[in-house]
Amino acid sequence: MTHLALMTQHLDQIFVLTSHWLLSYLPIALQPLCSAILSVAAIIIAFATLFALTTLLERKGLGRMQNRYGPNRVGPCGLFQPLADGVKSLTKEDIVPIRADRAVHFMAPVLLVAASFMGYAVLPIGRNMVMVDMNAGVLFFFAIGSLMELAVFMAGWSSRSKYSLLGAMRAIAQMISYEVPLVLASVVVLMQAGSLSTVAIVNMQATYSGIWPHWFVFTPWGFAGFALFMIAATAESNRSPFDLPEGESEIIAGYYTEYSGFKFALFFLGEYIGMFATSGMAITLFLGGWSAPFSFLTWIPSYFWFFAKLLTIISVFIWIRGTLPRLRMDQLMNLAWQFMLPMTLLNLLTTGIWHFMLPGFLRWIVCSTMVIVPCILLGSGLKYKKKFQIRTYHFSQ
Amino acid sequence: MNSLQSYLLLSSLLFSIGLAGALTRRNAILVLIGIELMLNAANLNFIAFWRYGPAPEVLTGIMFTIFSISIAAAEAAVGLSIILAAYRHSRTTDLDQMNSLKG
Amino acid sequence: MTTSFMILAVLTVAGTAAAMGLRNAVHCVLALALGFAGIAMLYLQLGAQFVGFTQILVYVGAVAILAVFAIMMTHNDKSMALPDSHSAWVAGCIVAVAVFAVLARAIVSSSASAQTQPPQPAATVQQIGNALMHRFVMPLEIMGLLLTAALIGAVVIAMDRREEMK
Amino acid sequence: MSTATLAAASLNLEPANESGMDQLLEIAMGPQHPSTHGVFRMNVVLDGERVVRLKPVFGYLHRNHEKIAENETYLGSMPYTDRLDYMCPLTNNWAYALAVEKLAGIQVPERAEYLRVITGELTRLQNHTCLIGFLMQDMGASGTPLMYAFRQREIILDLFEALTGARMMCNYMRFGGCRVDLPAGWLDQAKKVVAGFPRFLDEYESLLVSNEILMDRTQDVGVLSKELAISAGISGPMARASGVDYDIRKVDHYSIYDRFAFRVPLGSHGDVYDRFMIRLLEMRESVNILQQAMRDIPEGPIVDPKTKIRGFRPKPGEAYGRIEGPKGELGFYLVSDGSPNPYRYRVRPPSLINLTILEDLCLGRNVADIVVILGSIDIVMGEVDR
Amino acid sequence: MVGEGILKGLAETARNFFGSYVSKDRLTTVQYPEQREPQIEATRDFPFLVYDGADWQQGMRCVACQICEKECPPKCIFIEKSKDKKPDAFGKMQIYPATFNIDISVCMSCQICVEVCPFDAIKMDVEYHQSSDDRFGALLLNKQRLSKSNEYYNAIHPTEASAVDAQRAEELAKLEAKAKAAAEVKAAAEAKAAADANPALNASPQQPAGDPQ
Repeated sequence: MTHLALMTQHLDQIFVLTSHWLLSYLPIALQPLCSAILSVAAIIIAFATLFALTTLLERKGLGRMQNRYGPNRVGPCGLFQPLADGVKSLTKEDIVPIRADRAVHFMAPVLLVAASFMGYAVLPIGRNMVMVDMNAGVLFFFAIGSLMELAVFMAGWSSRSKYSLLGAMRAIAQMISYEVPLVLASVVVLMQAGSLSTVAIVNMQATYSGIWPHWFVFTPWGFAGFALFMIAATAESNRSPFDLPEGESEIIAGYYTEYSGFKFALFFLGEYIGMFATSGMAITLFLGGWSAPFSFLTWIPSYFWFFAKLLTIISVFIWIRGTLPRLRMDQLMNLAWQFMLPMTLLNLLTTGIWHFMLPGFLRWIVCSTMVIVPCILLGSGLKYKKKFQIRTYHFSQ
Repeated sequence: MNSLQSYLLLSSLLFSIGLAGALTRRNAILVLIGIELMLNAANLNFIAFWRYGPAPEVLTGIMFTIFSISIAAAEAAVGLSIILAAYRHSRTTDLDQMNSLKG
Repeated sequence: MTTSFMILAVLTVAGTAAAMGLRNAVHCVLALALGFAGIAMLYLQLGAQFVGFTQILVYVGAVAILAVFAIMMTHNDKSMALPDSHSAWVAGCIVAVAVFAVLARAIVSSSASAQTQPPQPAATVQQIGNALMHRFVMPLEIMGLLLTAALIGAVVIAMDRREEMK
Repeated sequence: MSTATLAAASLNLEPANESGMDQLLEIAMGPQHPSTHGVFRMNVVLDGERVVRLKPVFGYLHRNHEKIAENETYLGSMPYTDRLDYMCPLTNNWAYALAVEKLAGIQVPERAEYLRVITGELTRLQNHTCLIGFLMQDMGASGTPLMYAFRQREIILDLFEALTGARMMCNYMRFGGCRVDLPAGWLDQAKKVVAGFPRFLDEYESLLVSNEILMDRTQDVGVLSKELAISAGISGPMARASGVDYDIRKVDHYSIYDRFAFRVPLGSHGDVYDRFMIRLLEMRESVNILQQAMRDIPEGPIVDPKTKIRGFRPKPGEAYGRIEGPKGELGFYLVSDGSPNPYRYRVRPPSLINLTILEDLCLGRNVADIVVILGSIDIVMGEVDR
Repeated sequence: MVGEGILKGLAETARNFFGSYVSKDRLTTVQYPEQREPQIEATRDFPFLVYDGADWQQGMRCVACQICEKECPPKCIFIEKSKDKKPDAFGKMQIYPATFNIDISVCMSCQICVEVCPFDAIKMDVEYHQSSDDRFGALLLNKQRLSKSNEYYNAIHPTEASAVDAQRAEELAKLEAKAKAAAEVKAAAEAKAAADANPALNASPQQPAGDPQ
């Protein structure tokens, strides 16, 4: 039994142990540097692979939703399709518009990818598997996220194309507007956890009463926070139905209209990596990070749970993308300022009340009411204000 | 190890650059940016003094910087909106051309 | 002076100097973002993690973007094609250099500034939070008020008058 | 001077310092643009994202259809009509055949009329499903509704292929009837398709109709008033969405539409949502007509034996034949001088006429609304440019 | 309730997603080169020339009447008449096309040529693999490439072809009967001539069934 426990523990820590083992061959002075390089390489490889898999998954999933097969020609079940896409984008001609600001045009995709990868520094992917346990980890994450806006602006502005500029303006307006609810939605967790460190937040959730974990999503404010966070995250990562910055039927491809070849692929990569990072943050904050959903499943390695949760969230993203039409700019802004912001603020209040009420049934009822009732009221209020409804039609004769 | 001196020198250099920008640029936005830069230089000073000061555990320098950053953000927002309002009136952000008090 | 400090210092100075010197206003703001990021990293080097990240969040994420927006909105042929020589250009530079000379002289001659780094003080987010909520609660509240006022003020000032009249 | 100021100057808009900080941006949406439904260009002048002026530019697909037809025998232009509105070839065939039959005074046998109604209504079904799919595509629904529409359309196109030999370029109608009779088993197959269609419509409706985003995007967008619709000569589902009770099937009593019980849905707002809903409801009515027609179809000849294929020369005169096409009133005007070629051949394309009010619908709206409004007009460039 | 419609839509796509693994109706894609849709009998794409028997030159039904050339709306058929004559399926001496070209890059598959042909000589093919990198050579089909046997025609359009065959057989039978009658008449005449010892001119066979128009 103890043998088995040891084995599962080793399996859980396999990457940590391997890294230690590798580093033990190096001189002490080089160890911190090599450790950092190793972690960065591991993260880049893991998430770049996930990116490749996700593009395939997305295309296949969308295909199935639309009654098609999706890519199934390159390799078994189309598994090598991302590889083929990569080769294609690498061999394509790199076109830079003649009036473009070449330096900025070149730097934009690089900055986007760099910024989107930097967020992973604070994401605990498994037990003891975090690059830097920063004291202000969550703040770091959001600070890095704001760099992406700059990259988007650089791309849109430097292309000297009207569509690019329109797309960049849309993107920045959208990202700034949704950063507010995104941060405010995550503040509730910080209030409850009393820490900005991602590791501390996950550790707090990785405890169990009975078989149930103490994930923050299983509280009224946590659930509301999670829902709001995910909506804001969808908007932050420019995913459908908030994909206005690259709404192809309106403004071609938005801020990366004038990109081609590998730079285009970099934008694609950066966007997906950013989406994974935001989803990873949602998992860390609300879904217990790497912790298992039931106490009897803790023997499964922690990183498995992290990626399982990540893939689940990605699938939901794909599902939503396959279903919903795009919002319009003013509707997007209205949603951010008239629904998301009041709801997040209210959620803050709810969390405070939850914190100061005694544990028990009453706390649940009060807090749930505080979240659900305003949500419904606000929703129907908006609906009423907009006056949209399902109409009935009459027939002549 | 770095000395306090090096940080202070850097900060004074940044302050001078900001000052030079604020004095020479004609675009109102860039002047505002120069002023922001001067504020940043001051912030760097605060942090450096906090770090090398006698009582870092009191966090006064950090607090000062945090408040100063918030004020700078507010300043930037109001300043830029004033520039926008002025631009709408006079169709320029060139400070040399905004020479009339007539509103 | 360590190499990392040198690198950061050069980065910051280069960024800010470019921000003040380049002709294209958008380039200026992009260079400025670089300078702000450099300053943020200097904060990190000094052990002020929270302030460093706040610096990035506020200056790179908000102020730079705001400035860029303002430039885009005021973008027209007149203001973009500013002549780079200015009547007071030389004078401004001379004043700035003079200020730097005075400051540098003061810093170098001061005995207080020569001290080397004491051991790393702890400035965790928790401590900052406690300080904000206890000792600095009054300034914090005032700051909140100020930010609200600035928000409303900015909206009111920037609002299009034509929209108002409708 | 920048393009924006040039545009402002050329359009004689309000002077720059009055328009505040907003600058005008002129963009050419199309001819290479993902959502212009073919090679169509809209020169849009934008104030921010608001449309200040919109100028449709077309003619990229012009191929001289009318002049070609005047140098072609009457039968020879029949395959060309397939290519007008390539989404619905059979109704084009029908309108042209109707015009020639009027010109030459040809009677159409009973069974052929039924065949025409069946194929025509099937065409309407596939046109409307696709249109709604395209509309959703323009709204950014990543193709899902479009794929469902195409899945359904494919079944109908298979029916067309089994009957006429081609999926899209059917060339099926002949003066005085139809070219071939139904192949064995076709009617059963068609009955099955039509019986399955309401289920598809239910699915489609549950995917779309009550979707809040869709309602928000389409309701009160691109409102076409009843007066404007009438004075601009708008026809088809677009006019009916604005509340104009005008369905040529009911007005002209052409063919055998009098024998079928069907209703004409009317909208009250005239916005994009109404246009979309009217088409959905029309499909249900078409299913009704189809079921009745397939039940009642008699045996008999399919073509008037008196009409000749070769050497067809109608007496001098003129005729205008029109039908209720899926997109609106589709009419052909023919003048004969007794020769084998028409002296004058003119098409009244619903797409073109419905397109004329594009600017009125788009002014003051967003870029995002333009594509939705254009999508809801339902144009096919083959017909607009001819 | 806000969000209801969105949830309904999500349920719909989920149903389609899982349905595509179960139901054939929901996954209608045909994996083209490996799978093919069954050939629909009425399908048509480009015209071809039918010949009877084994030799395409000998059995060519086309008599170069040029009706199709005249009636073709996009004018994609080019015919040159032959100088000499050859016997057709009914044994009658006919001219034949010395050149018969169809430019299928112009052809719009309207099948008007088929409708107007009085000799059932031109029919619609179903061969759609016509792509080529030679734009001018490969898409201009000459007489040889256009010629396909009657068996092929029977294979691709069985219903239509058997009707045509029946009609032709009927005509042939009629013709044979006529020829027989003529032969009898001729024999009688010859007998008479022999009796009269008078040389008779060789009577030409009757015009075959003729233009159906």
